[in-house]
Amino acid sequence: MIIAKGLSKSFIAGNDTISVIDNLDLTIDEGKFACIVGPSGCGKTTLLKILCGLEKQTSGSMLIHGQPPDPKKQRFGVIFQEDSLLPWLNVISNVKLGLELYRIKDADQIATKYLDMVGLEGFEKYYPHQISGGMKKRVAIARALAVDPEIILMDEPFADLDAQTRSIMQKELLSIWSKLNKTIVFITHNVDEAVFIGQSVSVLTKRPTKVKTTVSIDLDYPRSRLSPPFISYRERILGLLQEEISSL
Amino acid sequence: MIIAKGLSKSFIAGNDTISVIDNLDLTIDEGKFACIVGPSGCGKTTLLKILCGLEKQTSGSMLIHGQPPDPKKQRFGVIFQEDSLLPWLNVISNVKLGLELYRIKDADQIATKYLDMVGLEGFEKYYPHQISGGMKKRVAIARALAVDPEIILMDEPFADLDAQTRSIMQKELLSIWSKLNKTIVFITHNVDEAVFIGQSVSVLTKRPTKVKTTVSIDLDYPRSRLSPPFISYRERILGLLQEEISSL
Amino acid sequence: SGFFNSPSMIEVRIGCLDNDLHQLALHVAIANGYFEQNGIKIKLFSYSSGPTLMQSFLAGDLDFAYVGAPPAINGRAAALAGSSSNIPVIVASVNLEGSTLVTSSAISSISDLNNKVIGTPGTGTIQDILLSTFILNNNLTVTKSPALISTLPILFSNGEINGFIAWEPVPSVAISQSGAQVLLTSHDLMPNHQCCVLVASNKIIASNPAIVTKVVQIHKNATDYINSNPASAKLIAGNYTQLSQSVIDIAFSHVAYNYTVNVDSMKTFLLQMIQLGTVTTVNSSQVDSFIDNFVDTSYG
Amino acid sequence: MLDLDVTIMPKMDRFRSVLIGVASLAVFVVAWQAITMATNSPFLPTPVQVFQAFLKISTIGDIDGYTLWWHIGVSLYRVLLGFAVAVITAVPLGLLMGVKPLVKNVASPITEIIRFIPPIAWIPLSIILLSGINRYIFLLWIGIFFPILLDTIAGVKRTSETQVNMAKSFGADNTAIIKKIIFPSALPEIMNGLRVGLGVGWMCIVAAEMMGGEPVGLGRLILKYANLLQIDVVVLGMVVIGLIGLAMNYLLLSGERRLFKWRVEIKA
Amino acid sequence: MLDLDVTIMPKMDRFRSVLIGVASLAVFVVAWQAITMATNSPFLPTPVQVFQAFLKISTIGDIDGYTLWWHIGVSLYRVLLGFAVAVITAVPLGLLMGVKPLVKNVASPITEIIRFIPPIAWIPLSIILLSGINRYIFLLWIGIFFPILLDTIAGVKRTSETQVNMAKSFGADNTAIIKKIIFPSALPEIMNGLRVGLGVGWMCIVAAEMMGGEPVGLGRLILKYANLLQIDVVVLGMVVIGLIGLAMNYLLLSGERRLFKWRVEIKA
Ligand SMILES: Nc1ncnc2c1ncn2[C@@H]1O[C@H](COP(=O)(O)OP(=O)(O)OP(=O)(O)O)[C@@H](O)[C@H]1O
Ligand SMILES: Nc1ncnc2c1ncn2[C@@H]1O[C@H](COP(=O)(O)OP(=O)(O)OP(=O)(O)O)[C@@H](O)[C@H]1O
Ligand SMILES: [Mg+2]
Ligand SMILES: [Mg+2]
Repeated sequence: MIIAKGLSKSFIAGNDTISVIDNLDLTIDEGKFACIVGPSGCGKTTLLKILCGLEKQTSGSMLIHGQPPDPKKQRFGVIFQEDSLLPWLNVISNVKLGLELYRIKDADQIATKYLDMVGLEGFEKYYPHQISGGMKKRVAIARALAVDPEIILMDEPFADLDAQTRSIMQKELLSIWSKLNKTIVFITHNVDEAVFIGQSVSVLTKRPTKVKTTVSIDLDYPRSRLSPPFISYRERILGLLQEEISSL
Repeated sequence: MIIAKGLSKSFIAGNDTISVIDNLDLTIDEGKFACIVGPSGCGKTTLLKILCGLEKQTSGSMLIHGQPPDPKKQRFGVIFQEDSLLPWLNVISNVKLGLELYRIKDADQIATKYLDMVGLEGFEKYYPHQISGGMKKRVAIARALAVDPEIILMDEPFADLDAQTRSIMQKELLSIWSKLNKTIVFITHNVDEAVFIGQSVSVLTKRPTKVKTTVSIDLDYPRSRLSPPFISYRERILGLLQEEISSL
Repeated sequence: SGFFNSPSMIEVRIGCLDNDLHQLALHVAIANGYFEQNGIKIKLFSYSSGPTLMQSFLAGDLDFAYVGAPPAINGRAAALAGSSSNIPVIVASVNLEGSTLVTSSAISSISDLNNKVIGTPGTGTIQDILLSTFILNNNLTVTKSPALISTLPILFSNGEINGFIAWEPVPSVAISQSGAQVLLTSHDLMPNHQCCVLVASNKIIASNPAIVTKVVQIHKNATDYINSNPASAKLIAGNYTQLSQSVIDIAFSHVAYNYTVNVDSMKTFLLQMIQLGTVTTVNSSQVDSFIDNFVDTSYG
Repeated sequence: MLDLDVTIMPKMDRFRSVLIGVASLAVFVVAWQAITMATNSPFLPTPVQVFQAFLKISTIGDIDGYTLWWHIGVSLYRVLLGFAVAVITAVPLGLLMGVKPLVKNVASPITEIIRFIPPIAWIPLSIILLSGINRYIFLLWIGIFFPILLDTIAGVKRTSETQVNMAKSFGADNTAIIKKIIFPSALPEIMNGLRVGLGVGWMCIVAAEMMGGEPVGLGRLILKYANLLQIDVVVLGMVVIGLIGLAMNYLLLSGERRLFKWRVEIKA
Repeated sequence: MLDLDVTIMPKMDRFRSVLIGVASLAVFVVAWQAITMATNSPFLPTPVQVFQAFLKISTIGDIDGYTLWWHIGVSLYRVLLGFAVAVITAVPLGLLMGVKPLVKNVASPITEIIRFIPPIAWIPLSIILLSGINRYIFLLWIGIFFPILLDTIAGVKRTSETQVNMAKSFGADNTAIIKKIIFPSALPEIMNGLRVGLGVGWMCIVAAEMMGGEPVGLGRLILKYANLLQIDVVVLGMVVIGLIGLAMNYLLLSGERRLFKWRVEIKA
């Protein structure tokens, strides 16, 4: 159970203060697949960093099971927006990194298992520069999942994939989620993707951001992109988002 | 009129010879908006480089109005896949670059006109690092158009834009094309985009590549993404492409 | 001094060594205004070692130089072996003797030098040759430690070397600052040996012999001044070496200011240098003619 | 800037870091004074003695009557001349070596051996081969040339192929490509080479002036007083060389910052 | 690799470039022989004379009986000792200065002034303060320390914030972040600093050995024969220093290439 109450965050850049998040409220129940969409630069990544304790809010509260987030006490599986693989480690060592930091035994075995899960068996010894962007993202996903996190946080994980690969990855992620049954917070700017994958889609306002509306997507999995309710969810959320972009 | 006949291209990498294009035939009539789609890494960019004389074919012929391509004799407007702005020049100087290289007079005035056309009035003095990825692509488009090219070649120009901006840019490009009436060769891996924008869509095979099929899109502009013929064109081309990807 | 800068003044380029008490005559001549009085404006070049000075001389930078006999010999030998157009000619002596081997008090006899480390101001210097010959003649085992001249007193006071041989005033500095004792003077090693010489370039000799005569005369006058007015000469020495009169008093007792060249000792040096391998282009049968042609004291 | 524990505000931060720097220097000087007073060696001057030497040399002059400013001026003149010659030779050669593999193949075996021969080792040859100011210029050139050459080549190599292709697609010839793309693109590396080279040249001045001859120059000042065993002036010379080197580096660096605002990395 | 006119095939290319290099060196040596024979100066040895000097010094030994190999060995020993001390001091300080602004603020005013003082200028002080091998180590350390320090700091600064955040998101503490992220990420820059530092150290050996003391070392060999005006041995010493510098650089560079295969840029 993730509860943000009156959450605000501002940065000091030079002599200016930039308010990025302003009085944001958000609740995500355990085991849910929650999507967050919002205009570019609104503060999505900042929210995610607060969610896993990498940034501290300026005011308000962010609680996970009643505790402020701290990766030294709780386990997160974070998939960052940018490439976060270590280029000097091969694929399997990259996956083992989180396991080693948490001093989890049988790191090799666990890492192999999760690499298989994301379809990268056989690529253990490859270095990041030898695999494609999509494969890199899958390694990052395996690394995040391998530590058996309580909460998975994903920041536009499929942004740099082509449509075909993206659609395959979305399906794979859904099947992993249904197996593991973890809470997933999934940030994207792709409304189509959010409606396809999430149980709820929270639309953020432009910066300083807060939650504009949370739309609950009451469709069974697997969803069809051409079904009328899918299209109507999509149009509705696109419309909400458009209001934010055009008022920039 | 662009005519490729039996075009082949191979590269020597270390001790290996990689065949990238193999016996490719392609004809594009003057003034047409031709899209090219193909699996990632098949050889699309290589084809484009041959089209504007940056690479020489290994065998076969590529003729533009009966001449082998040579940017010193013909004028191309090339929009490269990667960011090709010069970071040390501001936006207007970047647009003027092509004009200066061709020693075209009134460079300032022309550059301003094309910057306005791509909606960047007011950003003349900005440096590339101060504008967003989408704006950079628009500067590159303005630079390419400013030299009044006979042929415009675009290599996945909208790949790094979010869906909303991408859709706006597609419409803008169509309106520029209808005004200028130039031949455009538009490379993309996004089938939706190709069907939305092109008069024809050539599907390339996997590497070594040739043209698998050229589908002529007989739909009036502006096109609706939700219309049944649009969806059926899309599904058909996606299917053709899928054959190539799954046989990789 | 702009007053003297009239076109009638002739400029000559003179090289000397940094901080060298042997070359006091030059500094006396400058301080007493001898050059100006003779219509000569001098441009002084200063070097930290004789070999560097000689390289510069042979390259044509200098008309005259105050320099030690061995670098001068080396320089002439090298110049004659090739086709260098700047050949040094000795026109006067600057001083005789003047090198001192100082040691710690633990070394009181020659045999005590065995298995000790003795500093020198570098390969090919007069002190290096004196010491090497002395070691050979006395069958001693001594490790020579070549170093920058200015560092010898420090190495000595640190106890890294047991003593050193150098030109004045450096040994006297060690005597007054670090309790060094004189073990041997030049006089003990080779009585009355030639030390520094005044050389002129063959070019200036050919083009302007009158100026050579004037410079040699100035040099002789300055040398006479030192010997007849030691007290004022010591003050001049104190000015350019920045040393106290007590150190200069010690140093003075080790140097003989004399403008007459000791040709025999030059021949001995050259022979020793050939034996030690520091001169390779002259053989022992050529020693006499080499030195006789080298020294020309007919000026002044 | 990477920083594991950002705890204070940027503005305060800047002020605080200057304060800490000044305090650190003060502690250093006080410690130096304490240690040298305690050892009381004639060869270890205290900062106060060095300051007195500064007053003396900068007003009255050294034993030959040349003031500190004269020494500084002459050394700067020599370094800047050597620097100018090095820039004029190294930048065009670097551009050529970067662009034409043939030139690189011909030149690099020779430059690669020569670049590891230190300037001091060239002193005997430079005395023999050259005279007057040319000798200084040569020795400084030897020190400055290689950093500039290597950085220019590196800059050329880092030119983006896409940018070159872009220019070619507008029909640019080789001259235009070098002028419009390669040179401006390599300029940050070239400027970096200039800065490093000037620093190296400044450090070579002691070696160059050691060969002797004319009695002025900071290197000569150090040697004169090292010969006189007056270490206070030696240390003064060292401090002056260090400070001027620092100042030149700072000037060029802030010039670079201004020139390359477009280069986001430089702020790192 | 950027190359305006790629006309030949990679394999041929490599062979050809070695051939051109060898030819270029040969032309250089022949030109040297021709010029020195024409000038016939005793101070400009021909390559043949230098080779004869090589034969003599490497078999019979120098004027004090030490062979070339002995000189090389002693110089290498000194440089490697100085290098080791510089690595041990510069890398940890650089990591600390990169990570902790406080350490940087305290240390940098002092390091920034000292780094522009050339090793030769330290000779008088090093003689006073140190003795024996420590003096050589100190002078070489002064030369080697700063390239390593600056490159280590630069390496730390270039660490990706995302990678650090990633480690933090797995609960990593500062020690783990330095060990797992910052150090490996800065390693290419550190290795680069080591290579540059070793090159600088090797070039400082002439300065270090000039202060004297022991009669062996390549720098001393050069000085001995410069004093004797036997320039053939001086040039021999220069060539040997140049070649060994080149070889050390090449060894470290190929080590880097092997170690950093993951780093695509290094191939540029
Ligand atoms: N450390 C920081 N210092 C100052 N400003 C910051 C900092 N981090 C983020 N910002 C600012 O906060 C705003 C939101 O940034 P954030 O990365 O959260 O956006 P986002 O919604 O993730 O955007 P995108 O869709 O482009 O990823 C931006 O305007 C950014 O400039
Ligand atoms: N200069 C080159 N040397 C060797 N191989 C090359 C070279 N240029 C391209 N290739 C190879 O040719 C193939 C096709 O490359 P190309 O860039 O044309 O693909 P693409 O279709 O544009 O791919 P993408 O969709 O990723 O942009 C790739 O396998 C690439 O490795
Ligand atoms: Mg973001
Ligand atoms: Mg491509």
